[in-house]
Amino acid sequence: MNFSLYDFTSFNQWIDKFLYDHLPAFWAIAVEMVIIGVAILLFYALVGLFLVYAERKVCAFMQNRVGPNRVGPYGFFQTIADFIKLMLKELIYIKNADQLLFNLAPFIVIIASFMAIAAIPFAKGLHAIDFDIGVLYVIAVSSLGVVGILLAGWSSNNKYSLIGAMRSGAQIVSYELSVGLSLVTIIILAGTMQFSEIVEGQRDGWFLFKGHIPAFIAFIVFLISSTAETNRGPFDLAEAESELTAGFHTEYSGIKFAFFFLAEYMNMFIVASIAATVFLGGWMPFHVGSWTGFNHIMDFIPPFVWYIGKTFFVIWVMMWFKWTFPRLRIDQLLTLEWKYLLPINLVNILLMAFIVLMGWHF
Amino acid sequence: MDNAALKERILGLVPDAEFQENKQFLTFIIPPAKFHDFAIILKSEADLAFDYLFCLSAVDMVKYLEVVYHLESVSHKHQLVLKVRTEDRENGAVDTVCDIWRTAELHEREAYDLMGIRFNNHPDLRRFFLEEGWIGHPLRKDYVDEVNIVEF
Amino acid sequence: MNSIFEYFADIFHTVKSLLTGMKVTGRYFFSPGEIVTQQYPENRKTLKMYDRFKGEVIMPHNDHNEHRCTGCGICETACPNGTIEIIQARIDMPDGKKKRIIDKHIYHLGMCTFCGLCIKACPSDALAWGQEFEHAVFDRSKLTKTLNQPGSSIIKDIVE
Amino acid sequence: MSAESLILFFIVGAFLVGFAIVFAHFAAPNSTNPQKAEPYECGIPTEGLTWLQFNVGYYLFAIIFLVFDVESVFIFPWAVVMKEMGMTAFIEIVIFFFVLGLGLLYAWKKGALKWE
Amino acid sequence: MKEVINLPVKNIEEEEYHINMGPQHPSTHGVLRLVVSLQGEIVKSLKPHCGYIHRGIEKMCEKDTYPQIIHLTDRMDYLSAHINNHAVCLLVENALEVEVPERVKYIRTIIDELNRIASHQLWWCSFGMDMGGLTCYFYGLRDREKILDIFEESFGSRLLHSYYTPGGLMMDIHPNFQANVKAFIKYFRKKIKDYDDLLTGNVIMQLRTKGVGILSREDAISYGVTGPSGRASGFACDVRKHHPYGVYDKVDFKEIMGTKGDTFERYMMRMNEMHESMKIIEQLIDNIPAGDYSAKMKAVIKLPAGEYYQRVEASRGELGVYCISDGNKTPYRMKFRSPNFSNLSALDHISRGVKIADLVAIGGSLDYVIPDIDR
Repeated sequence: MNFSLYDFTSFNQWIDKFLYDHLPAFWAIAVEMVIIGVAILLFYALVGLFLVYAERKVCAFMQNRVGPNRVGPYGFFQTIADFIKLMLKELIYIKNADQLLFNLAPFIVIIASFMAIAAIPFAKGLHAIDFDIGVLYVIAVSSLGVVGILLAGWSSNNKYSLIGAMRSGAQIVSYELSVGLSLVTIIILAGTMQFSEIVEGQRDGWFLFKGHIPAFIAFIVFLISSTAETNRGPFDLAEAESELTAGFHTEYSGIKFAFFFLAEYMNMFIVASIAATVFLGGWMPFHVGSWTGFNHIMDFIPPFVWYIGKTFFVIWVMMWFKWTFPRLRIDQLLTLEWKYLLPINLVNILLMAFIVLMGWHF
Repeated sequence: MDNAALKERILGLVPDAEFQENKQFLTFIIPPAKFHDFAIILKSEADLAFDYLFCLSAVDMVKYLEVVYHLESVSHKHQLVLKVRTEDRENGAVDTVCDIWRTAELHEREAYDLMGIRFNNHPDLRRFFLEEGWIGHPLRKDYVDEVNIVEF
Repeated sequence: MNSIFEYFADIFHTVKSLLTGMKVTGRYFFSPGEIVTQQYPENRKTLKMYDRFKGEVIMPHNDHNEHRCTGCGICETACPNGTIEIIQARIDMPDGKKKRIIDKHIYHLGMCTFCGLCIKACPSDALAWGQEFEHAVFDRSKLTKTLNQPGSSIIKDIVE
Repeated sequence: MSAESLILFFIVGAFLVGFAIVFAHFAAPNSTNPQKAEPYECGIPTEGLTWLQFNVGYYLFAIIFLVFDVESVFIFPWAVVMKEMGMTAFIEIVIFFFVLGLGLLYAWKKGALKWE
Repeated sequence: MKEVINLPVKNIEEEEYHINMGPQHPSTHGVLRLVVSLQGEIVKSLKPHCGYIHRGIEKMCEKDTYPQIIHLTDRMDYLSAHINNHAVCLLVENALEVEVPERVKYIRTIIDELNRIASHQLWWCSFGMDMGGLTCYFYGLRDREKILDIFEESFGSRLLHSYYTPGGLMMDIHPNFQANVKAFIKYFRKKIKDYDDLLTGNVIMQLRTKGVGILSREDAISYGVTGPSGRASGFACDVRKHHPYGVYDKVDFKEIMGTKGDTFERYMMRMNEMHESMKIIEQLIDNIPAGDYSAKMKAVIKLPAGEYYQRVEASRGELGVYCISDGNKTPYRMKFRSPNFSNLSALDHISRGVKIADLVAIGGSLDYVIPDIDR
């Protein structure tokens, strides 16, 4: 098998070498940083805008509508128009709000999502930082975003927001655990927490298939609990528009509101990326055992496309959840976690450990 | 119990109830002082069992204000209309029945709000539709509001 | 033991009911033929209202700019909201008598509740429902319309 | 890139938010209206204090969460080496989970997993 | 930093946390204001504040003639406009002892039932939305459009029809009416399965509604909670069965009854009523007798002096019209006993001790329409 065609490692090294050859060391690092910064920023903005558009279209089709179709072809520039509108909207300062925390909250949610993106491998050699504790790092950082929501709800001096913040507190104490434990199941199988090695370990088959039933259960648990982590779908209790008008971001206006919105979509992208990377083989193409011809064709599709395809598939499933199910109640949210997901997870880990022990996995 | 028997029964309970001719319902005018005790009997007696108050209306008959109670028994299916009159337009009061039929609570608040009939012992007698401090009671015949009521 | 069985039965039923729901939305997602949205301003040309559609009250005029309104004012009394105002004029008939005819039939669209009592009440069938429904204007005074066209007259065969 | 460059992501994120807010601050219209600064409560002025002690029903969950979150710190390193250590690791985790599961079962039976 | 940081320390039990739900709130379906006292997430009590869209319909009726009153009743419970019209028409007809043609009775019954289905469809979609499932809203509205199209073709309007007049109808039904109604029933029988799959069978929805907001039979009668909400508690209050009007005495239909009186039961009542309404329409649609579409009425309708009361089954419960006439062409006093008004009075009772999310679900299951309360 030959991945060199789409390997970014050599490209990276070439840029690195080029900069160090022509510039003093400090400036080389600086330029490199700027390049990466701009690239990340662009990527972030593009993904955010596209996801908002995608969600509108997906929910429209599920609801027998056409969705946005006025700005640009098929309404493609609708989110850009909305973004410009939100940029030009007045920022309202709320009386008696805790101004420091009120303004800090959008920073936290956005920064948390940026930090999480840093560890995600988009293609071979195309990741910013390849931690050896990648999985743990992403879990840690992505749960920071909820702190932003908690702060936003608390600082607004609004009763709806406060209840929303309380609910997001309940969510923190529940679903973080399940996200971690369901990933542990795969870590047992992979024997590493480094994302690049996890992907590499799926060269001969995705972990979803390699790990039999426990991997599949872990995938389902991960999907459910990460949907809850991102405050989406049936778990959008902190927002709960029919109960709390807009929950934690009731008082946010203009661009500050937009950042909460953006962060929600980016968090969705991040958890979908993790699901794609850990369970669905990341940027690895889809291979079927001995079908050499088929596998060759699959190899010609660039890894980045594979990665994006898998990620968007997971995102689509999460959107599907959101636009199908009614919202849970707060006590049911906790019951689901503590009485169902957590025990299942624990048993699942044992099962996976047993399978690994016996060598029954592929 | 058919209407004739019911009439006898009620006149037996409240002899000074005034019978009023009406094609549709058996109608009585009850003196306000005896009304509350009578209402309790109406609900509690097994052969009467008027447990469903399906309408409570306040009427301004200019000379007096009137509260009309439409009652039905869910088990016996018989219906009854009671009327209670208060001559005093400003301070006239009728005993509340919201301790007997819970639905009366909001209906009485509405009657107080729009017709100005007070109800004794009502737990929360405030205006219901109009804001606090509204002057007058709009459903009365002598109510004038040159701003909001437009005559064509 | 029984409760453990129930526990797993619960999980099974949950998953089943959730999948049933997802089947519905999933099916619609993949069947764009079921989309019911109408593209409103674009379909103006093909958009046809039903014959009986109550858009506004109009007074039909024939080719000779003649209508059927005698100015009797029954519609004015029939209207519950004071939507219609009739302004009458007196003209001298050839035989020397004075006759009242309609000068202006004023219709306040902004007050109309489309109950249709004026049309039902009209003894000479002078009023009818119009099909126009795009009534939005920036100035409220534009909603006050005069239904009889300028210079119009009554059709000869209408007798009071 | 090394882990230190995480600071770059931090800066880029902060820059994005900061820049946009500053931009909006200058580009957006600004009208002062005391009504606008009121907290939103369906159009009615809010009654009483907003920040007061709040009876949340999940403090017991929070305690159990703490327990499990600390335990999961032990599980992660175990998971990494599980494949290499084999049987020893498996027996260890069975015992570990047994204790953990007993704790959960105890909380469950005690009714700690109920809201209120 | 600020004084607000120094939180006043009080006993938590004493702490009253008031929150306004409404008038500008997504779940009150209109401009109803509920002042909710909370303890954490739990509702301790609530007080309804009404009157945001009070228009004084009862006062306006006192200066309107009887045919003119019809257009005001449209605007009370706008979702069952035809049924409200029906109440006033029946009141006038019974007072004058006018015999209405059979054709009119059939048409009125069919249209009432269609209106009931349309109303329940809108209830279903807004209930789904209250539960957080936004997709329900679009499915419900999509199917409701079909009924509104039928209405529009026959009477020219989609929501506020003023189609009934004392003595008959404004105009005859459209020639396509019967075919369209039959097509709709065929279509809707298929689509209502989606409703069940999407929401009724959904485990989240069932967990959230079963055993929540229980209203006992005694309380339902005492509070005067009628319609599907009352029948869910076992209160047999279907006016169509107990005091038949129209041709309800000639058709075969069940009075849907529940026993538990919780939110889920109230939900199921309406779902089953839609099936029952379709059954009624199917029995009648092919048998509409030929004849006049209106009885001969005098140009000016004057009721003989006296008191009249008329009850009909609106889609949310029993609608009563109480009219005192002094022999003039306008009523002396007109009182509407609107179903939502009584249903609202039970809200405080049944929502004590539930959570905020349940309150929204209970409100959705009681299905209040605010203009009907405010009148």
